[in-house]
Amino acid sequence: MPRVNYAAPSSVDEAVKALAGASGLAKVLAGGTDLLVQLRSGRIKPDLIVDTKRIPGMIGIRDEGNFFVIGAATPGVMLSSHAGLEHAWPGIVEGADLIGSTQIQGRASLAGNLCNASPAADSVPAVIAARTIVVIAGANGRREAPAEAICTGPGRTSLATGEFIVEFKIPKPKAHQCDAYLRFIPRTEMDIAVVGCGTNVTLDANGVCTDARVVLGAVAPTTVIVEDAAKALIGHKLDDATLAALDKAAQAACKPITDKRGTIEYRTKVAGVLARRTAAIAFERAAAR
Amino acid sequence: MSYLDKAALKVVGTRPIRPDGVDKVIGRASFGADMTMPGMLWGKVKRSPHAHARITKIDTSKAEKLNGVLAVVTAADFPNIPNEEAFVGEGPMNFRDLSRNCMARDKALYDGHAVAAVAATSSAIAEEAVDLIEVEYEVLPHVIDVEEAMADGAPLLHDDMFTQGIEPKPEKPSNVAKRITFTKGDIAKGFAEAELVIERKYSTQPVHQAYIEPHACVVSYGSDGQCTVFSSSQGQFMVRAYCAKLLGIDMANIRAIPAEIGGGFGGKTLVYLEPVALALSKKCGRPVKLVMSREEVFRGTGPAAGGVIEVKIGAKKSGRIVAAELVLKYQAGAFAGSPVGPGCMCAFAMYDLDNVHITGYDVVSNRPKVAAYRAPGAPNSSYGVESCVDELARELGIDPLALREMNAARDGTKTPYGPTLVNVGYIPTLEAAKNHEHYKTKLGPNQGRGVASGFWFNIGGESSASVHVNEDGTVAVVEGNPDIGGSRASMAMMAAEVLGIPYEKVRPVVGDTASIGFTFLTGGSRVTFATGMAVTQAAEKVVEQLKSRAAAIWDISPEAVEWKDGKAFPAGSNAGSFEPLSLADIAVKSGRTGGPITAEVSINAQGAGPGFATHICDVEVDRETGHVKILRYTAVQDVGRAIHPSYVEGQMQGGVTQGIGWALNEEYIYDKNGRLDNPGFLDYRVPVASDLPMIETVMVEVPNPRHPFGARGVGEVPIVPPMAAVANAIADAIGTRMRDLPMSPPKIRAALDEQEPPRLAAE
Amino acid sequence: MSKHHVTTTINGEPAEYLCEAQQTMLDVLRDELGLTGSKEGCSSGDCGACTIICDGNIVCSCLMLGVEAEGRDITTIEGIARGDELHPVQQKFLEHAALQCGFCTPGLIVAAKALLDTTLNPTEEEARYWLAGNLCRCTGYDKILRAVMDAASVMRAEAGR
Amino acid sequence: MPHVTMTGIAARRLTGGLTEFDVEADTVRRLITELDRRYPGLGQQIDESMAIAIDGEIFQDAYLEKLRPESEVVLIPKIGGG
Repeated sequence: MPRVNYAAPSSVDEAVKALAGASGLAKVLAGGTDLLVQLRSGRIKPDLIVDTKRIPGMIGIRDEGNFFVIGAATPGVMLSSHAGLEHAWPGIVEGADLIGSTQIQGRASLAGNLCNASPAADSVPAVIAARTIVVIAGANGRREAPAEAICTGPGRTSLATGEFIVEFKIPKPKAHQCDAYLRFIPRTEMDIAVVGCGTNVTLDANGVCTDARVVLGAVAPTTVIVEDAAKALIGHKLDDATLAALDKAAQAACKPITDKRGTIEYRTKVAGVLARRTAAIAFERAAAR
Repeated sequence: MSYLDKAALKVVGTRPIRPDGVDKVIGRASFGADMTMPGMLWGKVKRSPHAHARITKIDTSKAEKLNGVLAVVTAADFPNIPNEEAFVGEGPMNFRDLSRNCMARDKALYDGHAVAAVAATSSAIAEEAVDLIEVEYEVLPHVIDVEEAMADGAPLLHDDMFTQGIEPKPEKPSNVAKRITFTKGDIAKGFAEAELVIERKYSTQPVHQAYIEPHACVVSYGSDGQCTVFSSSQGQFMVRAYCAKLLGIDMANIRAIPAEIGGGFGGKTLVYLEPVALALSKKCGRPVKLVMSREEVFRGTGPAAGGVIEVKIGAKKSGRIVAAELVLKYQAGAFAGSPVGPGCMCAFAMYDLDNVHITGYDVVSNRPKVAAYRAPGAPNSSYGVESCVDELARELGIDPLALREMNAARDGTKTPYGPTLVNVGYIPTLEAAKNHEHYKTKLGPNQGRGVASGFWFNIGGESSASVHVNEDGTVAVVEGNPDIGGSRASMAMMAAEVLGIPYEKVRPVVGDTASIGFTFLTGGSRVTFATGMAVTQAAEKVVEQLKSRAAAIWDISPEAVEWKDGKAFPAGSNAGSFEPLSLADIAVKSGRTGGPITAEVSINAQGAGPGFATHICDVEVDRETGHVKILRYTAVQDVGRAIHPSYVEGQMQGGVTQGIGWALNEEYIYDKNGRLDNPGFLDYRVPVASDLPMIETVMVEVPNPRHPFGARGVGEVPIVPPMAAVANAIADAIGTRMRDLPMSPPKIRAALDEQEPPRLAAE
Repeated sequence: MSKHHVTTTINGEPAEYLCEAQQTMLDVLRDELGLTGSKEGCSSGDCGACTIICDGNIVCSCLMLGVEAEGRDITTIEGIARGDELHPVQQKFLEHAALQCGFCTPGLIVAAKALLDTTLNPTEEEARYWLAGNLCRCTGYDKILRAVMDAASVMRAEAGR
Repeated sequence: MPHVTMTGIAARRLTGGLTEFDVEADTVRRLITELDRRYPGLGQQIDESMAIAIDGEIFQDAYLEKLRPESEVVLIPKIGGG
């Protein structure tokens, strides 16, 4: 096996330089829970691994006024133990918490989950549904992008060579705004989502939806923001007719494949089910604040 | 002697801590991959990426030239073994097939089939070298499904395979290795009398034993021809026998040392790596370690057979079954030898039937060669039969336990496979289930309850044990069975009971092939029964010696000495008046009374009593996703006598859980090229802790008179009922019968969609 | 490419080793340091047999590089007992017969110990989900859960004293 | 005289299809010897692949086992396990 080089830079600039100066394939190591599996199986053969965890700010959650700022390498366990974040966005925390086992939670990060670019990534739908901004560092300095702009297809991202995610800026919820995430798996743990759904809603004082984002995972090459599902919710309370319209919109947005984790037919049906169930939870949570 | 009076027992029936326990909770126990040898190399196996291909050329020259590579082997480095069958592992084994399974010769027969191996100074170099071995294949059409493999025109795996059991011998080769039949009574007459006939087809999938420890060994092949094999297996004597046969080595030149074994369930009753590692070691003169990755375990080892089960049952309206017919088509994998025989024999063994006809087919296809898995053969056929019996009970409106009781096998029942049952405890399991509080609880919406029963023969066989009294009065027990689930504890308990000393004074050891007499492997639920019998007899021989030594000390006749509570007493006042002598008192003087006190017993244990079980399962079905939650599970089993009840319960709970996995989610997924698409624990979905409730156990004790303590094998029958119990519970919950395993969420949702349009779905 | 020199703490003791970048922490523990109590069951993070504690969090040592241990605090199964006194989780595993083959046991004990470091009042359901990343094929988890819950009650009693 | 039944069909080709026999024998060894005398090759077949159930209890490789005149003897496939 060709040998790999390893660097653990202590600043963003150093990391950028290391990535830019690499001969051949350079991979960023945050939690490593996907990277090491790929390395071990021989699916990727990097020449350089850049461990970003020793860069200040890469691990941790900061409360910055209108945003929660989450370091890109922050492990899942820190998200679920952050009371402020969990209260604000239970759906985001639920999604992150569903990535793998407790052991995986000790390592796996939002950035890794996003950049692994699997359409089934559990943390991604709720992060996108909350209109999260991603901060990216690269040779040309920093830039910001909406979270949904990162993944462009299975295993592919919009990050340029040498770029990496530094942090996530998640807007704080407005009044009567909340979210939920559910996924379906055959067991109760340890599976990749057959379908995932993150739903983020804002209600008025009467419980009528004024804004919504419904994001499906594992039903297309990338996560899908289902505009028609949001339309089905906005202007309505969550009655049976609204749920039926939501279900229909969610199913209509699905362009899944049949693989070892699910069939086209099954994924499509379950997408509708999860859209309804997450909406019910998100409405209840939003109404309660 | 017999120790069937439970009230008189002091050690047997208690729950002491296992002797090897501390080593296993602090990480000190040495499993297959934990051993090293000086100068050891790392081996790696190259495997076929094709399901079926002729190997036209293997070029190892580039790999051999890589710095750090010391040996490369292919089939050319192994003797070409003739077609010869023997009973060494679990079931008849054809040595030619086994040799070719360890290393493909001429053809690769499944994705993952070993085609070459290397040994190098590091695992990284070995991996690199494997990639440098160039194999040219002529890819052949392949077949995965059992019925497709049986069809005319299916790709043939073996040109020389002609179906056995058909007269006259077929003229054309076939993938059907064997056809067997069992007949009792007159099936046509039976069905003519039936008032209701139910005929159904069911299917099961091959499943992996999924022991958490991958296969591993460390071996050395000395220049003097003497070999050491340290490996994780269900039997060191099995490893020795297979390595000797496959490589042409005298058994005396192989010392097989049993590592601690990280699970087997039947899957480690044959060899994969050991002969390959020995061939590598022979070639380079250095010790070699070979360890499988999880992917290799899935692609190259196991699984248990899956298959098709066609059941036809005829009954009177009273519920009395008057005719039963069964056709089994079992997957054997790439080489003949599915457990279709026991599948046939166990299928109706729970029932007292007059008219039965059973046909079984052993079918090869381009999958790994099947290995034994807990009650091999029985879970598949029982899933079909116990589902069909449940359908019958529902159709007739009879309680399923009552229907079973009406038709239950009992002492005097002549089984469909011939023998008349004696000393069996099936009906007590039905009664215990019926009377259990679980069976009476109410169920909520979308919840259902199912019951099912199961049978397994259990086996005895050859076992050796020795008992040595140490100078200080403690005792060593040496046995020949790897301890796969606490058997050291049972051995020590039985020895302590016979000797009348505390359990802690007895230390058991699992011997290597040079330090204890031949012992058949750990399998067939035989260890506590057969090896326990050997230990008991050896301990009894020691007691006889202790009595004669006490007699020598007292200078009286040995017949005048009694052994009680670990001490020698004069047998009555005529024998003389002496203070009792403890085992320790006698041990310290053993040199003066004739030398060390020790006994070894080797036996071929006969009369292993069969095991019956009845299970109750409650489920809840999510009608929108098809997800099944196991709400409650109770396993009732006739265990004969529980030597260490905790480990008996553990066998029941583990078997149930494996059965639940088989029922709900476990399956092999192949792509169109016949490559395994889920060779890992991510997508081969064994149950995890959060999937399950506590597994309740009820141990019914109908002692087996053949065993000194009344023990029966307990390890296998627990996996027999669960698939039907779960299926019957699902049918109760949703009103639809799932006849194909696994009963995974997509299948259940599809079944529900056929039933009625889903509520709230888009119109 | 030269090997990396790593200085770290393992089971409370200073440790130093050389490793290549692609070697996992599990490779380092087993092959370089002789700590074979952590087991390799899958090398993909799906079985939990290689579970260790790194800076207070349980991780799969097969999904961590050896070089990442620099300056960290690592606990393996070999460091769970306090000297010759077993941790309550270890003791309860023995008393409840919560192991059959014993191969998954080190990972389960490390994970369960970490759970009880977090809370002494887990519900059975919480414990089941916490341990869902530790596969056991022998026991059906029943006795494992009983052992963990019993260990929690022992530790609660100890803490209350 | 013990009555012997052979189930399964593996050995039927050796007996011309017969599956039931009365055999004068008081041990398993003598039973097998007599069957092999009648049907050459059947002895080896029994040794290699069959178990013997005597009055309901299954014996494997048990030459020494005693038979009673009224014993029910059934030759069945050998049994392994997992």
